[in-house]
Amino acid sequence: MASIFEFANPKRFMTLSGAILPWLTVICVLSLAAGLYLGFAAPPDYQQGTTVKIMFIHVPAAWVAMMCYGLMAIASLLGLVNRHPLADVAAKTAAPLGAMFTALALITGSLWGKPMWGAYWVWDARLTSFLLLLFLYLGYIALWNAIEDETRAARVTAILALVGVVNLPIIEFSVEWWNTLHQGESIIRSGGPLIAGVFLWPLGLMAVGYTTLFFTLWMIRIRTEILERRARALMLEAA
Amino acid sequence: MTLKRLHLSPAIKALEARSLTCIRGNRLVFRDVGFRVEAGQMLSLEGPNGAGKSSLLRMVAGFLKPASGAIVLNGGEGLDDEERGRCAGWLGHHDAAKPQLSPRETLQFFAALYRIAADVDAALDEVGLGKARDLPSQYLSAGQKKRLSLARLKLSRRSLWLLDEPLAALDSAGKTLAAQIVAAHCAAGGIAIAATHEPLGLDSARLVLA
Amino acid sequence: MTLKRLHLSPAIKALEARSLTCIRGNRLVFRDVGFRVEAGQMLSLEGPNGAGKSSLLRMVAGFLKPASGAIVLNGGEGLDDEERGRCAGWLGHHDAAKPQLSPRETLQFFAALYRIAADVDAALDEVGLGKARDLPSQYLSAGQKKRLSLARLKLSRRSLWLLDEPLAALDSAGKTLAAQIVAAHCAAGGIAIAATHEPLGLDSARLVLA
Amino acid sequence: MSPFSAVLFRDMRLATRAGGSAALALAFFAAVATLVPLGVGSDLRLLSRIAGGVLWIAAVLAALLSLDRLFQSDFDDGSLDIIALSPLSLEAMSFAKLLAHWLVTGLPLTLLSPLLGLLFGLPGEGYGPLMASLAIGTPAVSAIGAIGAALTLSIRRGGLILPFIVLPLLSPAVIFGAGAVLGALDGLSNGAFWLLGAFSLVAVLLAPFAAAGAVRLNLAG
Amino acid sequence: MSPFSAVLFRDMRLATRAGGSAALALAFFAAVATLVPLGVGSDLRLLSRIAGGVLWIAAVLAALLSLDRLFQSDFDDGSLDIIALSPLSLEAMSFAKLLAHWLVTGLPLTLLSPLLGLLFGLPGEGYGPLMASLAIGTPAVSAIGAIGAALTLSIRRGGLILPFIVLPLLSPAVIFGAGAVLGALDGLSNGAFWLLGAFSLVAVLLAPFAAAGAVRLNLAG
Ligand code: HEM
Ligand SMILES: Nc1ncnc2c1ncn2[C@@H]1O[C@H](COP(=O)(O)OP(=O)(O)OP(=O)(O)O)[C@@H](O)[C@H]1O
Ligand SMILES: Nc1ncnc2c1ncn2[C@@H]1O[C@H](COP(=O)(O)OP(=O)(O)OP(=O)(O)O)[C@@H](O)[C@H]1O
Ligand SMILES: [Mg+2]
Ligand SMILES: [Mg+2]
Repeated sequence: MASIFEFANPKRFMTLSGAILPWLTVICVLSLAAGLYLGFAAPPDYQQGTTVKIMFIHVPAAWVAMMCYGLMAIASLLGLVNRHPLADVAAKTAAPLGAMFTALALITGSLWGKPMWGAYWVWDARLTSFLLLLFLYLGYIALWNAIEDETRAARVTAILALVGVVNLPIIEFSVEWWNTLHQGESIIRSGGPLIAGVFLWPLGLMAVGYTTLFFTLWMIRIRTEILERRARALMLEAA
Repeated sequence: MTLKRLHLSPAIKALEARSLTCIRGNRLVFRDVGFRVEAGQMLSLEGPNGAGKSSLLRMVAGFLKPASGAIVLNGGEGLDDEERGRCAGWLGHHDAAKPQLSPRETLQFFAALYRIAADVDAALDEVGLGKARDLPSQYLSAGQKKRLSLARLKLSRRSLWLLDEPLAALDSAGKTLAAQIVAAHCAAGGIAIAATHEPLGLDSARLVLA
Repeated sequence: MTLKRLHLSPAIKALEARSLTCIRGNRLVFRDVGFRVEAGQMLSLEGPNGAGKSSLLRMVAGFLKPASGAIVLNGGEGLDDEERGRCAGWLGHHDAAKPQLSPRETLQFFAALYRIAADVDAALDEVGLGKARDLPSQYLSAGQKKRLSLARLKLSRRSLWLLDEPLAALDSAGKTLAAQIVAAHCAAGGIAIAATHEPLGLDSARLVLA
Repeated sequence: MSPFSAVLFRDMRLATRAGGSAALALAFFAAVATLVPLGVGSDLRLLSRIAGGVLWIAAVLAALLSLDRLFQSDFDDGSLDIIALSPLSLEAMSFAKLLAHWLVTGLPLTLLSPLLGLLFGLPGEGYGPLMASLAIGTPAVSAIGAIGAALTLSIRRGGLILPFIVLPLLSPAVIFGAGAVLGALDGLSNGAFWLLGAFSLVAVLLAPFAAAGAVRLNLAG
Repeated sequence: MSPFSAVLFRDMRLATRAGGSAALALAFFAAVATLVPLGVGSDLRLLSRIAGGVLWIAAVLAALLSLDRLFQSDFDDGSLDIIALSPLSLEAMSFAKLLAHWLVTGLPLTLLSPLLGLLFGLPGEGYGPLMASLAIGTPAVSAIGAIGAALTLSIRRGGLILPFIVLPLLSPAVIFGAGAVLGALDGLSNGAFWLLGAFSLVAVLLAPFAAAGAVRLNLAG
């Protein structure tokens, strides 16, 4: 029986994360700085001009957004099956980060779209499926916030996350199928820009930077949440 | 999607609750509550408003998980929450009567749902709803709705009755009737746990939540 | 879209009902019912479930039109239904508490709506809701909701109180409190009409609907 | 705070609490904006042509979705009894409620409409008329919806009869509103705005009285 | 009558009583059929092109409109407690409820679809695919909607979070469903039907378990 009183001893997590966190932060800052520097120093693309630089903040955001859903779903599964409160907390705190990175990818993507396609938004397959991913995150967060009871909220949202994980590949596929079936609109999608070494390096560094940024933020949020819950449990004990 | 077979509630020899703790919305409602009821007995839950009587009933029914502690049937034969629920007859705060359905339709639905072959009209007559039998429940008075719940309770052949303020809204004849129904249930070897601010006037053990 | 000015209920000397008949959904509920209450008095409505007590209260409030008969204030000064309603404080079956709003928000809304300058927190403390003040009402227990209704009733400076089962769901302290509140109201020259299956334990005239 | 603003603010507060109907405009907007391209295809030329109509239909459907509870929930939980006995007339209450409804659904929908325009590739000259037509017309949607909500009050789940009552009354708003946008796209100057404004004004002025009358009938309980 | 059919028939009876949700399909159908031409203009070529998509969107929105009460009203009035203690498992109950929902909304919508096709000038070869895609796909709408309804059960007015939860999950149904109709119009034979059927099957098989899990969690009250 998991309860607030026996709040499954997250002590190990606290010490472990406390030790890792500074290192993670350092890696994050360094790789972001290096990535941004190299990115801006890179020559303009012969095809896309300077706008190609949006890629460095856009593409890693999209990657991290998807990775985050995966992690959230795994945490949800662990929370549901093992009833481990730490997993609940991990899933809960991952969602806003995922939504944030998804929104970032959407915003930078559409800023990129204006010079590339002449419109901020086209109903391209990848764009659409990302919009749907954002909805999934928002629904998850809204559901969490609407249920007062923590344990219950964790279990209920875990069901949503898992149903979503079954459906995500289907969404991805169907959107792809939908977009390529009926129209040959001239979206400069296929192939993509040739990725030369000058672009590859900053992109890789930014990817590392974004990923570590995500894990840093995630850990901080998990720690805060654990401390908050512990404080509340103590108040209960005192009551 | 299997239909469980437990529809005739097995006779229960004893129900025991061991040091239950109830937390709702991060608030401690009660802690370390225990009791034991045996076949044929009734337990009255007492205590001020907000003490957790309704919550305790929901725990016994298996709806609400205790934060700690356990509820054990027959000394621990190991029925899980859901199976314990299959032994329970429920009379809650709410009427569970659809406004659009008449008392008769409500009871017919209940009988089919619980696999009970019962004379619905007779049951309605017994609780004094003979005349209002075909009126949509939306138009029933407060006490008439409560009587409908009583009829449903009586039809259920469950051995463990969980009653939340069974007397509220009933007139004096209705209160007597309710007490008789509960008394008959206990006499037949059933168990009744009732949260109420008005004594039913029956022999019963008392559990006071502070 | 005018705002009526009657918000401080005028003192009522007497309320008289003359041979009222109540028909609901083509059924005769009661006929030829009359009574008279004077300032400072209380009237208890009694009778079995479905006798029409709640319906009679709704008539007095002006919600339900009598099929025949009339309700007269102060010997017939000729206030219409709506104006009579402006003298009435209402405690009905339903809580009138929005699940999403806390007791404090509920009372604040009420005070603003009735143009009452009142200390909402003090009123909540008085009915024992001090601790649950900021909990969404959805999570209140049955008795806590009733206490909220009591607090609202007390805040309203209306001279004619209409109470439908004011004691239901209250614990014994709550019942005493409710009786005290009603007694104080009558002592101050107010009128109270209460439909209840449990006597409030106050001096009152009785009207029994069959 | 006056009784009128008490009702107004309470309704707005209820609507903006978790799961309240302010989220509705947003949610419905999101729903319609993504479903339409998924359903009719991603051709921006087609989408830009129907953007105005789609938004207008979304506005009406969003209103339908939330309006059945405009009085119903207060009726069911006894709040309406309390309000009816207050110094506030039922007419004023109805007006407060429809105003609150517009502020949390019609107004956000209007403010969000340029975003949908963007998603649907609406040409630049369409944005002004789109927002203007929604700003002028959505009050009529709330007003007529309020009448319908009051009429269906005593019918359980009246919300589902609501469309039959409300739709015929609302179709002028949709015609004028969407017409104004299409006209602007085609470079036609048309009288749609004036007609829409007049329609909206009449609806808003009449609605409180009609709604209050219907509520009064239903108070018998 | 078995417990399963007890729930099934009760839900259908409630839906078809005055003001029940069976009227919904009809009302929504009427709403969409009249509003869309009003909103997007009466160009029949355009209308026939979007007929399939419009119907699919109507199906999804109609489901959203009615689904939030699929479990909610039973939860609010205590019926769900009674049902949870019955011999019927929550999984079977969820299945009965989603079946009932489909029978009173998805099915009528399917049967009425040719009428809308007529109004929108759908070419002859479109009718078969239109009806077939709705018949195959609307069960998925009811199923996924049931999951959403169960998840939002204990939330007041959870219906307004519903769109965000249900929309992404349902988008494949809309894409395959509307795609099948468009494909048929363009003379393309496509795999949409198979995909839609597979999606629908998976949704209907999974939904009772997910919904029952969510209901169980929300029974704490
Ligand atoms: C709102 C708009 C956009 C969204 C939501 C979006 C989304 C995504 C996503 C999800 C990815 C990662 C996919 C993967 O790694 O498989 C991605 C990668 C990428 N996007 Fe975007 N994108 C948007 C606009 C754009 C635009 C306008 C361009 C430039 C023409 C662009 C170019 C790229 C490139 C080059 C990659 C990396 C190539 C790859 O890994 O396949 N995106 N985008
Ligand atoms: N979901 C919830 N979140 C937070 N608090 C809750 C929730 N549900 C109930 N409570 C609180 O739990 C306490 C116990 O409620 P419960 O309904 O069990 O009391 P009760 O003993 O039945 O009271 P009454 O005599 O008034 O019926 C109350 O203080 C109530 O406010
Ligand atoms: N709208 C209606 N249509 C038809 N009959 C109705 C309607 N409303 C109430 N009734 C009937 O009117 C009668 C009186 O109801 P009322 O609620 O006034 O009774 P009551 O005396 O308050 O009963 P209780 O003690 O149970 O609260 C009941 O028999 C009820 O079924
Ligand atoms: Mg209780
Ligand atoms: Mg009554």
